[in-house]
Amino acid sequence: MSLEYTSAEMMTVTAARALENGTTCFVGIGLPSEAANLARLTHAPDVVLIYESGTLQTKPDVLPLSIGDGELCETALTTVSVPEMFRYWLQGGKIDVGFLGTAQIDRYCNLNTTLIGDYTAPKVRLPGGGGAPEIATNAGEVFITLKHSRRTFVDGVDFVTTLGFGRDGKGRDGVPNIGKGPTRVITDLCVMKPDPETKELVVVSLHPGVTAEQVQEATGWEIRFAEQLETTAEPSEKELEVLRELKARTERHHSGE
Amino acid sequence: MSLEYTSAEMMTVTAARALENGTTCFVGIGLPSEAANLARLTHAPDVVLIYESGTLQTKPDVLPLSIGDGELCETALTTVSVPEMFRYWLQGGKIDVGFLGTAQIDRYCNLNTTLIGDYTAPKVRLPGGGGAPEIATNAGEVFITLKHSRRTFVDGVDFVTTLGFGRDGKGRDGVPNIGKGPTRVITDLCVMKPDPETKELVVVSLHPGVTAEQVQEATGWEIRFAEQLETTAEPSEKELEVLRELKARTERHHSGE
Amino acid sequence: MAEVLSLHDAVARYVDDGATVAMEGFTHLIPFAAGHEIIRQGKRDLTLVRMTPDLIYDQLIGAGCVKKLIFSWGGNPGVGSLHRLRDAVEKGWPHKVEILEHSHAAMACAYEAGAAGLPLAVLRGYIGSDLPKVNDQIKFIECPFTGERLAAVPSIRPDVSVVHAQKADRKGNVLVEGIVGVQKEAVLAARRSIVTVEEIVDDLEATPNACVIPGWAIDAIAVAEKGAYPSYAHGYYPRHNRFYKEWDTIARDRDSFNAWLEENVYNAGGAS
Amino acid sequence: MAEVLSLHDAVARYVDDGATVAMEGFTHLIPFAAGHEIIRQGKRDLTLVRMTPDLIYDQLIGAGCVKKLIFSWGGNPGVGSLHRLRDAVEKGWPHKVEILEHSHAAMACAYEAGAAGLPLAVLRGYIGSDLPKVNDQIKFIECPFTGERLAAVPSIRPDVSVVHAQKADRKGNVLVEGIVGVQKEAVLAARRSIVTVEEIVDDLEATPNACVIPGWAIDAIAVAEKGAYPSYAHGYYPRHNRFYKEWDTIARDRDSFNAWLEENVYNAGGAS
Repeated sequence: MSLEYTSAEMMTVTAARALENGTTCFVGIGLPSEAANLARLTHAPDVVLIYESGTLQTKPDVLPLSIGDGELCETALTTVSVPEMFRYWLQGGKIDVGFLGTAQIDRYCNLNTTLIGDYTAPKVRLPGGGGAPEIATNAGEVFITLKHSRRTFVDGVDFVTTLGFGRDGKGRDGVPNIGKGPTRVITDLCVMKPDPETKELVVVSLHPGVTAEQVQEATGWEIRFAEQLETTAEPSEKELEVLRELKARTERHHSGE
Repeated sequence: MSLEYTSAEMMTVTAARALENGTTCFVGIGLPSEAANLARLTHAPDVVLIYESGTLQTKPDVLPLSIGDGELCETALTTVSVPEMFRYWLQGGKIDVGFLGTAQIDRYCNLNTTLIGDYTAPKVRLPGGGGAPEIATNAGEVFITLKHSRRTFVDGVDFVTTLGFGRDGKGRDGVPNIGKGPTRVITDLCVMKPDPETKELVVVSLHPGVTAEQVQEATGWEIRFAEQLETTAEPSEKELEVLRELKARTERHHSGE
Repeated sequence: MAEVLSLHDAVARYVDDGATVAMEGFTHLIPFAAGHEIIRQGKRDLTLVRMTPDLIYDQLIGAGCVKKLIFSWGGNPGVGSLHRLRDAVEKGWPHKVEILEHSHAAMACAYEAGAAGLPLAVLRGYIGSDLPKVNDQIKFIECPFTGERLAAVPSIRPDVSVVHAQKADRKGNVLVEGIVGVQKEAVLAARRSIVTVEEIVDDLEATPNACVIPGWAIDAIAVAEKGAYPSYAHGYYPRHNRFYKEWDTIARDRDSFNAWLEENVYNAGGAS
Repeated sequence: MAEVLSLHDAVARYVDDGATVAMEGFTHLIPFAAGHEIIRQGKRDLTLVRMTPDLIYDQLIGAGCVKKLIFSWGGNPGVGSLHRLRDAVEKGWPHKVEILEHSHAAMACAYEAGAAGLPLAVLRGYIGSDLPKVNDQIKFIECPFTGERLAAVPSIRPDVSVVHAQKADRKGNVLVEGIVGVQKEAVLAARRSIVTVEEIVDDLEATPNACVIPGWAIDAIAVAEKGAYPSYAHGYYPRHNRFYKEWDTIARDRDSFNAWLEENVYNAGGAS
């Protein structure tokens, strides 16, 4: 039996599965938020979702449009100030997983959300770092999820907003009190993990129906593939149902006043 | 008409009068707390009393025995954490007057609440600094109240727990972001102020019936007197009545469970 | 001691041309009414500070009030770019805006340090990021106990901070509830502060540890009903998410932005 | 994730001989029941951390549990001295206790820094005080932006923190209300934590910004009814001020202290 699903759904479901039950997760807005809430509504009911707006252990019924929608506060265990969030909860070492999106990523998982082009005369000005620079270094580990394309997977980011493993893969070596960094990248085509030694991203799993050529085509550098290349498990009926309901609820909610 | 009152009452009333209405006052426990609350219940209804336990703008009906009695929280505008109290409210420059007691004081208003004797082998171990070291430097100015005796007014404190003007009177010179320091000392005998130049304490006012000789007798160094030596105004009937009622209420309250 | 003023008078008295102004509210309680009043009064050369510039700063930038922006995330949350900010940074319209860019952690700590009266904030931050290369206010210090290298940024001490809150009592004490962001820190860190509120009440009905800012720590209180709209006020009205999406179209084009501004700000009178 | 244990088991599991232990509660919610359990279990060589040692540490010191005390104000509030502390410091009974002394501001900042995962706290403190002469952990740094000299102290990172709170829910989330002191910071700064509570309830009924410590940030919850007595629990029972005064007499004399300890701690069973 094969279900019908989109590559975006495949990505979200795969990202959601990465989150274990009971984990404390500092959630970025957008794709990470969608995946983290899907996890909470399926296999990980006790995952603790934390948003940088100060909402601790929140259980939104619809996906927030902003990082500080009222929904997040109303369903949270408690809401703390933003300085406290970054100081006690993130820097204080209480976060297992930071879940991030990005505009650009390179082979060493460095993230750029600052700009395309030159800093003083940008071609495209992006929103900036937000919480990411410290989420990436203070969380125990980091998951990244984004759509796969040559625009996003680039051979050297224009700007290192957020450290993956540095331009040479050694950016975390010898740095005290720093998290493990990115441990997996989930796209609409595949799952990648950093090589344990070099920290260069390696494709470890292709989504059903995706070929290695497609991944290479969508990647701005010559990407490596694991010797034991797996096929990502398909979304289950339950996962798709919950995800679609979540997105439908969200759509209805945000198109109202 | 002359009222009957004790020298302790004279001290408290005089200390209370020093506090202007609308002032924000960081209150030490004991004599300062008694004086500050008397001020609030008489001429200064809008004085803002702040205790280091985190209680902001509190209006206790009875005097607290400790710095964190329930009474303080129940009558406060709000109660913040102790780190916030010291960081935002005291160090943040929101306090006009720090009101302190002490075990020892010297001619330059340096305070000792640490010990009598030598630090490594103390004759008497006192409670220590508590909030005083930073109250004295971060508040706009400092009032000090204590009983006058050769045991308390000493020629050189055994330990500078809390800066007045340093051992040479120049301890605040050139220090950035520091308050004016002690501006008056109120005892059961007199009122003293630091000389504007040398910062040495000068008796500016004797309480009714007290002689200069008595003050000298109770002071461990050759104390200076102002040329225009005044006589402190007597307590009013109202002040005595309010003070006595406050102390009676307090006594009844604390002797219960 | 907080004085109750009209929003017009509060802005006229405390927001000077050339001032450093922090208007805070972390996606919640964003002081839009006050921002519009600043636009109406034609304030110029402001240095604006805000973690998440949001639509309010997009409007101030597009209206030509802003010389410099200090921020850590400048987007339309969940929607996309702030087109007026981008137009100013990329194309210099209506004029060039200088930017100084931080991370959220650093700005949150810098507000906290400002409220705490310190000149600097210390954090474990900016490791491996290029941001210190383009922001010369980010420095590093060595911990005297462990030798660890930590980031240091100057504390934020605005000339004036403007925040919105649910309610004030008649003595000017203010209750902020829900996502409290960095509002309290912004007020305490500033030389002057304006708090707009939904209403003035007899009793705040605050719990013992509620986020209450005492009236004596605030300069001006101004009533601005729906003053955070299209952002929201917990307990009063929800976020107008649809407007946030519509803003993308309005702000994308200079003419449609100007038309919107004309109709919704300049000709909207405002609290007087 | 918080596990609900008996007080006996919580102390037995998490408080080791030789550990650095912070028992906090700023005059309110002082964890007396847990302190007595530590005495009953005969823990030794503890380094105790607490801003205001109070009667609880007087008892632990007199009972011989303590090697070192880190504190900022060691008295019986409003009454006088802590006689057991003085006897240990001045006369070495039951044995010498080493002391390390701070100001309140420094300790409060050091807990805050501990909770924030930093190795140091920076404050405008200790100016002109002799305390830095007798405490070699107080250092001074120069602000890289202003050149101002500021005090630095190591953050507090206890092996275990023990605090008392009003209530926990069945997932181990804890509500602290009233004078919240440095309890939350103490818990978050520690490697392990024990929270004793008056009761376990179905719903904390906490307001949006209440001081709630999530269960996953706590190791053990133990029910200890009247666990803060003779200190108090806001909303449950008042401070027993008379006992604080009586303690002055009890603790002044070694024999009367021992007799009190025998009757009220060793033979009092305790929660099992």
